[in-house]
Amino acid sequence: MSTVSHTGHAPGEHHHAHHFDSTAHEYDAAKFGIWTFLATEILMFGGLFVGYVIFHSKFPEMFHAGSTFLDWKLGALNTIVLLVSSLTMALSIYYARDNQKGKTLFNLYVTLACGGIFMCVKYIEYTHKFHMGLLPGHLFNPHGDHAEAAIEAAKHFSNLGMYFSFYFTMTGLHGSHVLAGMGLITWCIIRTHRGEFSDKYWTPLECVGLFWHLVDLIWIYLFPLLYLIG
Amino acid sequence: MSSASTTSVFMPPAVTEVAKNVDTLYGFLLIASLISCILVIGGLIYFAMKYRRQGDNDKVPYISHNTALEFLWSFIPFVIFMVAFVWGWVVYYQLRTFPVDSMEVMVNAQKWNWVFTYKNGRKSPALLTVPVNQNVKLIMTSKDVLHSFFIPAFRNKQDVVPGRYTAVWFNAEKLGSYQVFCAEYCGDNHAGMLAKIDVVTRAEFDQWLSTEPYKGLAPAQIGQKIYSTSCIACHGLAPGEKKTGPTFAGIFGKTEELEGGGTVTVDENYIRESMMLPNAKIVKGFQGVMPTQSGQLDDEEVAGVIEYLKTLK
Amino acid sequence: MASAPGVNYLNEKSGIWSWLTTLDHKRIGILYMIAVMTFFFIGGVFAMLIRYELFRSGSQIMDGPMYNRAMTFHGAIMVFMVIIPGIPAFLGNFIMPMMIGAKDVAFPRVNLMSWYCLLIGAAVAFVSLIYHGADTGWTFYTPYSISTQNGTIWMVVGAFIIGFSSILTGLNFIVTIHKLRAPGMSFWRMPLFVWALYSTALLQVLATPVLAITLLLLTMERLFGVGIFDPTLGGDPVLFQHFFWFYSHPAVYIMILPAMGVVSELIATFSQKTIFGYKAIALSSVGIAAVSFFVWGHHMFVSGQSEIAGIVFSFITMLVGVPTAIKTFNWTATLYKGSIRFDSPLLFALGFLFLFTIGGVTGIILATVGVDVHFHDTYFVVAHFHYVMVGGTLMSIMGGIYYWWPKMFGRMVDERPARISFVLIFVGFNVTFFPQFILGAMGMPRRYFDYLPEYESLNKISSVGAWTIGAGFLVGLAALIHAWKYGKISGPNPWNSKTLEWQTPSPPPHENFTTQPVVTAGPYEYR
Amino acid sequence: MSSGSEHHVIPLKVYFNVLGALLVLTVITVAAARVDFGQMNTIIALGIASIKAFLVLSYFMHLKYDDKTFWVIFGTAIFGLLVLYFFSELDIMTRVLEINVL
Ligand code: HEA
Ligand code: HEA
Ligand code: HEC
Ligand code: CUA
Ligand SMILES: [Cu+2]
Repeated sequence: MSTVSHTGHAPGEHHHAHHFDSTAHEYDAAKFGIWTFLATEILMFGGLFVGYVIFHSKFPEMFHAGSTFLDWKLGALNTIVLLVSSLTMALSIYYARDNQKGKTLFNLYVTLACGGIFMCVKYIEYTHKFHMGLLPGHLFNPHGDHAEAAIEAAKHFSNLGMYFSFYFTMTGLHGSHVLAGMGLITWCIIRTHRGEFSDKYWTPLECVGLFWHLVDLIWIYLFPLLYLIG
Repeated sequence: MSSASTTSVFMPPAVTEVAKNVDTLYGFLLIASLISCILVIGGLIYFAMKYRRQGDNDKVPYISHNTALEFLWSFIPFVIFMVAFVWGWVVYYQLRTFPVDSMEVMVNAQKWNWVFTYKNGRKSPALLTVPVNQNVKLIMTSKDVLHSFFIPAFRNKQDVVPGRYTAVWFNAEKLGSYQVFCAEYCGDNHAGMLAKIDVVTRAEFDQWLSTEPYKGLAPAQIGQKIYSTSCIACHGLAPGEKKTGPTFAGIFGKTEELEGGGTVTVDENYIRESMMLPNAKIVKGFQGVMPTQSGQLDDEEVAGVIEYLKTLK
Repeated sequence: MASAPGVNYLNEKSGIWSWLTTLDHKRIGILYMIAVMTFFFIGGVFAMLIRYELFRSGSQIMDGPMYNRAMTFHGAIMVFMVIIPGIPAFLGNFIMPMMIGAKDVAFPRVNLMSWYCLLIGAAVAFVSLIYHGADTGWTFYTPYSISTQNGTIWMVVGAFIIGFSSILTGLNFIVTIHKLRAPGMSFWRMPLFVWALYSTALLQVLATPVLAITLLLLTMERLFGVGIFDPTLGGDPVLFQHFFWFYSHPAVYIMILPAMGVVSELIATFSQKTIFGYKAIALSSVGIAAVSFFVWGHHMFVSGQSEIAGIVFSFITMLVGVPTAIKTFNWTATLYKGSIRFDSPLLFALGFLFLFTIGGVTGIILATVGVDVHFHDTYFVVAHFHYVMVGGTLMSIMGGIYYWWPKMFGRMVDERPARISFVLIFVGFNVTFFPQFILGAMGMPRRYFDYLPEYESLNKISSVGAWTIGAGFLVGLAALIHAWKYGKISGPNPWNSKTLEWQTPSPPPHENFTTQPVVTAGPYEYR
Repeated sequence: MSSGSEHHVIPLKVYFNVLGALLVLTVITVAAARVDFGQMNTIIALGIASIKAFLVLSYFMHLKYDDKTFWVIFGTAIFGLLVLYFFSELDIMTRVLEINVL
């Protein structure tokens, strides 16, 4: 395989970078890279999970009390939304590899929309908490009409704010990843419109897909930890 | 191995039994290190000299590896490391196992001074007086940030953590005055957060413990004493002197501009508030880093400080 | 595909813009060199200020707050901006793809992006100077870093961004080494520098994300008071130290492993002899990397960590010494019956061995928990880590620069100034830092801008030494600049080395090799 | 060095089945949280989450059909976290003098 001879490219065919032997070689490297990147993401989020577990074991009742102020229905809704979006993301790659541009686009748009719904629900949850003063750490200051329960709980658990610290940092970091993912999907949509993906070349789609699934994967853990068991 | 009372390794004189054990272990480590260094560095210099290039056509042997040798020079260091580890463990165990019959003293650390409180309520800033040959246990906590209680002569050190208690113990065998450092970085005057441990005879100690620290002192003199241990790090006495905090020169009665607008006239209440709730009002041009004195100073002492500040014109 | 003769990566395109947008790993390597050297000189100036202040007991030119800022900037610059990117991102970037016979790294754009991350991160860190500077020490311990009201947050965010630079470099290298080796270049035929970079990359990828989240939490802590590390809210300041050292201990091996790789190359080339125990050295790099994840608690023996944890960490730390011992002895054995040529790169390699061994054995002294209780946070620790970081890593960077300079610019460095520079640095270094071991044993704590008079004489010696080092580096810099313009033309392989990067013209063409190399033998086949 | 491997195509049906399974598991985990199993609550919730994660990894991220190295990469990251957790908790659980101010 020592010499590399690529003369001319069929229209629409991807031109791989000069330091790779072939498009397949480039695809392999890209996947290796993206998986390594996912590992770093896991470790980064993982730091928060480790902190969560440590303090959960230190103050179990406090965490439980905190979790009662989250609406598990909204959490479950978001879980479903993300799971569906994961499916459509996978489908878009399936269709891209089947050279069905229309279906690819449809699935990508659905994925993007799911991301949008997820962020809207998060927005509703966040503003609700802001209104009640359910803020992280030092800012924690429950007040207002609907916050009696929170005020009551805060009397029992002087550091209830810590629960919301975890809630906001974990969901906040996750939310920023959803936003980043939505940006990447938009980029994929543009490139699909341009007809750049085919059964010969779909590397960016594959990588963005993996990233999106990881974001889903993290939510799969966040949901029970924050909303259900607390 | 080296003898127990090694002052030759540049350590300060060892004053406790454990300190001597630390020194012995250190002596062992030094010798092991020295031998390894001589082997590596000596070998290196010897080979480098002996086999320097003669010409471009030097013949070199092709030695890829030698399993027996490689095993040896992994295994021997391993054994030394294990000896060091176990020995270190034993010494650490001695350093951290608290005798039950200890005399307990509370230690409060804050930027940038140490306050020692005895069981009878006697408080002593920056000076810990203990009887010789007595087990002493210090139970320590911090008001603000991390500090670390370090007595080189006892070879002992422990961080002082806000929000919880940590402890050290010692049994000093020699009379004398020993230096205490703060060894965990704690800000501007970390280097000045010093204290002394005076090891005295039992009789002297009993006498010291029972004397009223402020006996026969006027309030302003009490205040001065407190100033010179607790406040001097941040507050100067020269007019216009700017340390971490504002100067005390002419402080009483003057009008102070505050951070975020507004002014305040310095009176008794303001001084008291500045000491108990330092962040309630922040003087313009400074930051709210002053540690609270509540719990550190009692009413008599606060009154003394106020009187003392009045005397500073 | 091959470039015309005489056209190389330096002259194929010109203009500053062609450099700032380049995707060529060699050019990015040079960009890193410029950045790292600049940061090194800034960090060095802070070191000189520190040593000036410590020349006498009492306050000289700085008061406490000033000194603490100088000390923090010195530590943070040297660690985050100099020696972590130093070898991998600079020498590694330039040399590694050539060593494995590749045309570039796997992701050239990511490579360039990581350089920009370093610059942006550094810029953000320097912004802190406007906001009263950062004064936490490079370790950012809570709760001090939460309560001190100044530019700390900028420094933290800067370090966060630089962290991504390091992650991206590591990621790039892992994929490159896995996927882009030339035909015939099996893992067991890779030069040891590549092995070292591979182990380093693993650490960069696995440890740095935890630093990122730690610094992010610290930023949250400052902005919103989230309280996870804040005792007043039930948080745990000691947990911060766990998180921090989970990264920062592996980070010290990020600093030393590539340095060891460079030394392996230098020793083999300059004794014109095959390396002794190739597999042992290669695997011990990976071994050190793996074990380094389990030892971080040795920085916390007196932090309020539990006694049991301390003992466990002490035990595992001892194990790290074994693979390091293997390397040290193998290098020494390689010299045996060699044909040793005393050019300046070898001098630095021998300097490395000399100083690193001292640094390493004092590391073992610190790892012995009963003794560390006395030594923790004294100048003994300062001396230890300068022996490994300056005596180890920096010596090896210098050696690497002199060794590969002909490859980078096609010109030789003049031997005389290079040797003078080595002697000044080597002697100055020992004069500076050996007294600090003694100061530490006597009990002088670190991060003190002022000290008791009894420590004065040794501190004076130390300061004089520091200025000698400074002079040494100035001479070295002059020699390099001179060589860049006026050095003797070197030819492709001036040192008669066997590794692949020397089997192509100097400076190399854009594609690295005129024909795709095919590897048929190991890297050190000197016979 | 390119592997030139055939990239497996997962049939559409499998994708839909996986989504179905994931949704069912979501319902189960919510239902399980309504019932109080005491200590087991956390374990059940995390157990179900892990099954879901496994499904996503195996099928959506097609680890099942891909290079096994990716499992290694993924596993290493998880292992790193366990190390961080284990030693930090080891310290916190074995502190004797701990007296919390709260
Ligand atoms: C390049 C960076 C580097 C390297 C390689 C090392 C290597 C080692 N370090 Fe060091 N260390 C630092 C950088 C580094 N360190 C820094 C920056 C700090 C301070 C951070 C701060 O607080 O600011 C620090 C602090 C530090 C401490 C904490 C001290 C304290 O704060 O109380 C400890 C304690 O265990 C330690 C141990 C070790 C050990 C056991 C090794 C081992 O890897 C060394 C192994 C090598 C050898 C042992 C030599 C070769 C072997 C032989 C010749 C065989 C024979 C030897 C014997 C029989 C002894 N280091
Ligand atoms: C790679 C890392 C690295 C490097 C290379 C250095 C290099 C040097 N360091 Fe550094 N140091 C650290 C990493 C490093 N240090 C760290 C991590 C800390 C801990 C910080 C903390 O506690 O948070 C520290 C702390 C530290 C201290 C302790 C401060 C304290 O605890 O209070 C001291 C004191 O002597 C010191 C001195 C020096 C000296 C003299 C050099 C010299 O080797 C520097 C030589 C280089 C130059 C001089 C630059 C080149 C020449 C010029 C710019 C020309 C000008 C020359 C003259 C004016 C003579 N360092
Ligand atoms: C850590 C440093 C520090 C220490 C120690 C310290 N202070 Fe302060 N102090 C400050 C700072 C900074 C200010 C200004 C900001 C503010 O008003 O809180 C201040 C302000 C004050 C003021 C108001 C001054 C004015 O001009 O209005 C008084 C009174 C005062 N301190 C008294 C004391 C006393 C008494 C002690 C010792 C028992 C003491 N301080 C110890 C840092 C310190
Ligand atoms: Cu208190 Cu340093
Ligand atoms: Cu370490």
